[in-house]
Amino acid sequence: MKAGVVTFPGSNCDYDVFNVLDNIFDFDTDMIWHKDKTLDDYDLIVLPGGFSYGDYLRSGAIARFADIMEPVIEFANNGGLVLGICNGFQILLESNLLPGAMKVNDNLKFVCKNIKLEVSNNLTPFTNQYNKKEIIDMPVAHGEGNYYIDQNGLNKLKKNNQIVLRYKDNSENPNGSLNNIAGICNKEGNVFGLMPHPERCSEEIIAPNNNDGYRMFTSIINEITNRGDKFAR
Amino acid sequence: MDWEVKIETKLKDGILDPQGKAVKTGLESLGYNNVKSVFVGKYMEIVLNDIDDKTDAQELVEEMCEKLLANPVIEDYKYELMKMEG
Amino acid sequence: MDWEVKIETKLKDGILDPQGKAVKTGLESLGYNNVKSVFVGKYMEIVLNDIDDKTDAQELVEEMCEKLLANPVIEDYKYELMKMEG
Amino acid sequence: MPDKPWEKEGLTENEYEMIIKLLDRKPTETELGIFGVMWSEHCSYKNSKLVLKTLPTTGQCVLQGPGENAGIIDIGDNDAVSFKIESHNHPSAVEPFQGAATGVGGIIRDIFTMGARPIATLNSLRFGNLDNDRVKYLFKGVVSGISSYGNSIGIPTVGGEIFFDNAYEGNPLVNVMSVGILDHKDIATATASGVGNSVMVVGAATGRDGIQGASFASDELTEDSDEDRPAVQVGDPFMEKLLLEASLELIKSDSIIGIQDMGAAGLTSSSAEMASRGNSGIEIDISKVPTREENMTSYEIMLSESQERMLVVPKKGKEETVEKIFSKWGLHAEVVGKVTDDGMLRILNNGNTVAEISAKLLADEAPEYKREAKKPKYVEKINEIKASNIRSNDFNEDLLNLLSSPTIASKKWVYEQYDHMVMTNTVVGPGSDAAVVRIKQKDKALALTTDNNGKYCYLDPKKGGSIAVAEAARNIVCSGGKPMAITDGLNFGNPMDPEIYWQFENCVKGISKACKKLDTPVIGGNVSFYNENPKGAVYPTPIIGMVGLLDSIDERITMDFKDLGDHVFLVGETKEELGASEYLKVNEGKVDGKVPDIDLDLEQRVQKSVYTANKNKLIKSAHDCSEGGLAVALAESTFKNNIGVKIDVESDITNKALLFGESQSRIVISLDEKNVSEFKEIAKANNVPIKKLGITQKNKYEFNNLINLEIKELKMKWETAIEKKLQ
Ligand SMILES: Nc1ncnc2c1ncn2[C@@H]1O[C@H](COP(=O)(O)OP(=O)(O)O)[C@@H](O)[C@H]1O
Ligand SMILES: [Mg+2]
Repeated sequence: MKAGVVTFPGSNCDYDVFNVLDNIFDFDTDMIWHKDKTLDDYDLIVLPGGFSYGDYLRSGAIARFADIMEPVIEFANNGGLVLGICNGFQILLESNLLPGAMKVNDNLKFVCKNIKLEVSNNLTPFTNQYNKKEIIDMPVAHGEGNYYIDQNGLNKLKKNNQIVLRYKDNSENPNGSLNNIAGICNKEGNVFGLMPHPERCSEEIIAPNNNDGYRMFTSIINEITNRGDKFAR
Repeated sequence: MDWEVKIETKLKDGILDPQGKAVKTGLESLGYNNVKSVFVGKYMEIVLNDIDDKTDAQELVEEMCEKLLANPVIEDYKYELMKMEG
Repeated sequence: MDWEVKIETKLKDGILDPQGKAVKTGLESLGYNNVKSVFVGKYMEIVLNDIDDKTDAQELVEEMCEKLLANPVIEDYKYELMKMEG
Repeated sequence: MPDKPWEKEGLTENEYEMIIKLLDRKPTETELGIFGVMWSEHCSYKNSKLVLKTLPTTGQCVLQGPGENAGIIDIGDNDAVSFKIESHNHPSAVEPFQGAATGVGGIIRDIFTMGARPIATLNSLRFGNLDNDRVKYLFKGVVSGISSYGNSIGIPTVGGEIFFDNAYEGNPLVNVMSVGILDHKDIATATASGVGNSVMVVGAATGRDGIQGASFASDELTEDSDEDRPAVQVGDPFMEKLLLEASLELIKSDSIIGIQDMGAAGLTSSSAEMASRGNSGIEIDISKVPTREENMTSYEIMLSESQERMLVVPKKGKEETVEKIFSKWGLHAEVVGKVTDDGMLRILNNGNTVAEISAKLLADEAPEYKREAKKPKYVEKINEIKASNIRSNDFNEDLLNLLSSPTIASKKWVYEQYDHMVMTNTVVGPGSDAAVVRIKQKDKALALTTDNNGKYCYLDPKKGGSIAVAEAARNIVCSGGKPMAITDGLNFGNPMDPEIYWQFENCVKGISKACKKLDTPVIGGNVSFYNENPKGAVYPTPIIGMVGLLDSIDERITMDFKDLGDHVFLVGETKEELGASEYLKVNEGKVDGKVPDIDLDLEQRVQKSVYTANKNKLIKSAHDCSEGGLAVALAESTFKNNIGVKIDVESDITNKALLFGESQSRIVISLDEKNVSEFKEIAKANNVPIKKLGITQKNKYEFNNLINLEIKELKMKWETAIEKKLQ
């Protein structure tokens, strides 16, 4: 299986994801430079965490215009699997691959800690190895994770079952996001963005007794296997 | 001709503004009790080179705001355009 | 009487403005090549309750800016004060 | 020129004459400015060099000692570790957010200019009393400055320490330690050689930032320090992230001779230092330096402290490689001059010479002063502190108060704002004795810590210096590591004050003594003088940053009790020592008394036995006793896993000293019953006193009949104390 991790200027979790895909799982993984104008055949594209372009204007606002984003958007529109983690999620929002927008955290503070999430939709390519409503643990590390969408946008998300991950409850919500939203997918389910960092809880050594990140990647592998050739790029 | 543009962006009405909230509490804790509301947004000053026509300049600014400077999903923007001397 | 205050803060001249720099690069990468300079600061809208006298309001605003709204060490601020109707 | 031209540049009349003699003419204004910063304390160490020379800087693990941007140690298999600590106290006092942020940026640059990839930072902070509003403002500002820069550049902040004491009011201490790893073959140095080779400025454009920042850092803070506005610099972590990647790519490309970051005194010191190290000269035409602002003077360009810049000397013909790599990352790389053979730092402006000074003169031949040292009066006035001098109604209450005093309380509020997980190497993060970071694809790991107790150093600088080193090493051992080497951040008041200089000399003596005994050489560090405010000097605060090595990541160990029914032992000895204790400060508001004794032989044996016991997989937890003594150490071990403890121990000292005294060389361990005898043998073999304290149990913290509390309650107080103070 072939995965690509995009490096934008200021990405800083790119090698963390690479490490998991390439060393923990046996994805044949490339680092993709933001200036590339084309994409090879990939089974998975990851937009990693970090501070693309310093996130000085709005997180993800400038990265969204990087050369690589055109082929990524095309890849997504053709059904390719796109995973946006943290800053990657913000980039997916800015580039309208996912609906809504990110505001600065409620308490204006950057927050880095483990939090509890509820798997609200376990039928996506990214969550099929969890149980519905299962409570899982994942680290967050962000200053702008306060998800917002207007009322009828929210209704659509609910109707189409696009809310994939929620913070377990208000007390676990680290940023004040609407409806405790932590991760959403597009209508088709092939584009997924989340604030928590699955790559930070996929190895026993740095996340003892926590395979909740690991299972996000096995979900993806499972999906890719099932797709087989059905999925024409 | 050169133009100076002043742009203000701000969250749309009805969208909770965490920064505004924090500033308001901050002011209250300093004993300023007649603060009714606070909104915090961004302020930008941009200088544009050689554009002859004002409407061209306006179009350009609006395009830049829609595309990059403001996030239409949650932000409104206002701008002011001034011809620069010399 | 109620007052509406609009405040703009901006880094003092000569102080590095990474935000402005990033936005400028962003605009250039979008092909806007006649952007000469970009500065990014904060924009605030504040409503003040029952202050009868304009100079009182002004003093209050300046005090708030010095103390909290702007960082006098590195930022300058400008403000506009408008009486609000009924 | 004004009639006393030297004053504006912070030089003395003697130094001015010396310059005239050495130049054998009067310096131009620009030249004098250059001498002003290069001979400032911050750049020249003129008041500290002679004392620093007494520090032990060699050892078989040392690949690079003091003198470069950062030191380097060998950790086997051609792997090496580079680390250094640096202070940013004065900038942080004026503008806490940017001051702290640029402090982080500066020390990270020192590490990657050595060719190392930074993998962790730690920060050691000192503030006044948290009840004071200005202190709250400084505290919040510094923490968010560190978090903003460190998080953005993507290097985890894995540890550090924070003390609160009135002595630091108005003059906080912000010391940041950065640690990087590299391959022996990638070690870079900051030398300029090869006549005719180009000299390039890379990274950010030059503005008027922090002109005279160096001399600013060598001045006391006065009420009108708020006027030092131009000295405030704004950091750009995004730019530095690009600079970091580009520089490491460049160094690996094997196309450079030398690289040096531009810190204090920017272009001037970096070019003078590089030339001097390479026994060459450098000629720079400042009209070629990319600037951010219009019509800057040569003086300004030479002395600007704009952040995120480097000076590079490429190998012959490799200029394009440099440009290519840097433009890939969207960064400047301009040839601004060349290496010469005349040993001169020659500065041209559009071809006209504006300054011409021997590089050695600037970099190495600054005057070195041995200042007068005098034992302070207060030292004579230190009282003996007996248990009866400390009021106490109830030991439960005492423990709760200690745990909620900001210095001891949990620093969660702080480190949850730091990304301590990015890079996915953090195996043991903030809140432990030492952080443990893995090295991917290798079995070994690093243990990292910073330590200092300013109260000890104030009351007894020599002991305090030794204890700081001993405690750092103890923390490394309590995490499963072998202490390797240190970097020292020396923070003191005005060295012209004989009593301050006495503190300085004695702290360094104490550090040297402990480093020799524990075989942890000093591979680099920093000196920050003039840490004073109108109320006086800060406590002498030599912060020790130590790196330890774990042969295998599986040898890591934490402070937390692991299982019910485990045996809890104290390694080391508790004496009737309540002087200088946090207990005394919390209950009596006093900083007084005899500092606990430190027997470095015993210290070494205690550490050896715990290290060995852990190697033999005998122990489940280890935690050193420091501020707050045994009672606090035990409490801290119960929190993470909610495992309580029942202590039943006899002793012939007072209960107060037993619970809260701060006797040194003590480590609390827990282990399974079946390992007790083997552990005892190890202790015996090392001739180390040990004492069984009790057994771990559910939920409750019981200490003889003195303390009986729910750990829930203890933990709540401990975890929320700082947040409460800030509301
Ligand atoms: N307290 C100290 N102990 C050992 N070495 C020191 C100490 N202070 C400074 N040094 C060494 O002196 C050299 C210059 O330090 P410094 O001026 O802080 O570097 P920078 O240019 O990064 O500020 C460095 O090699 C540093 O390690
Ligand atoms: Mg340096």
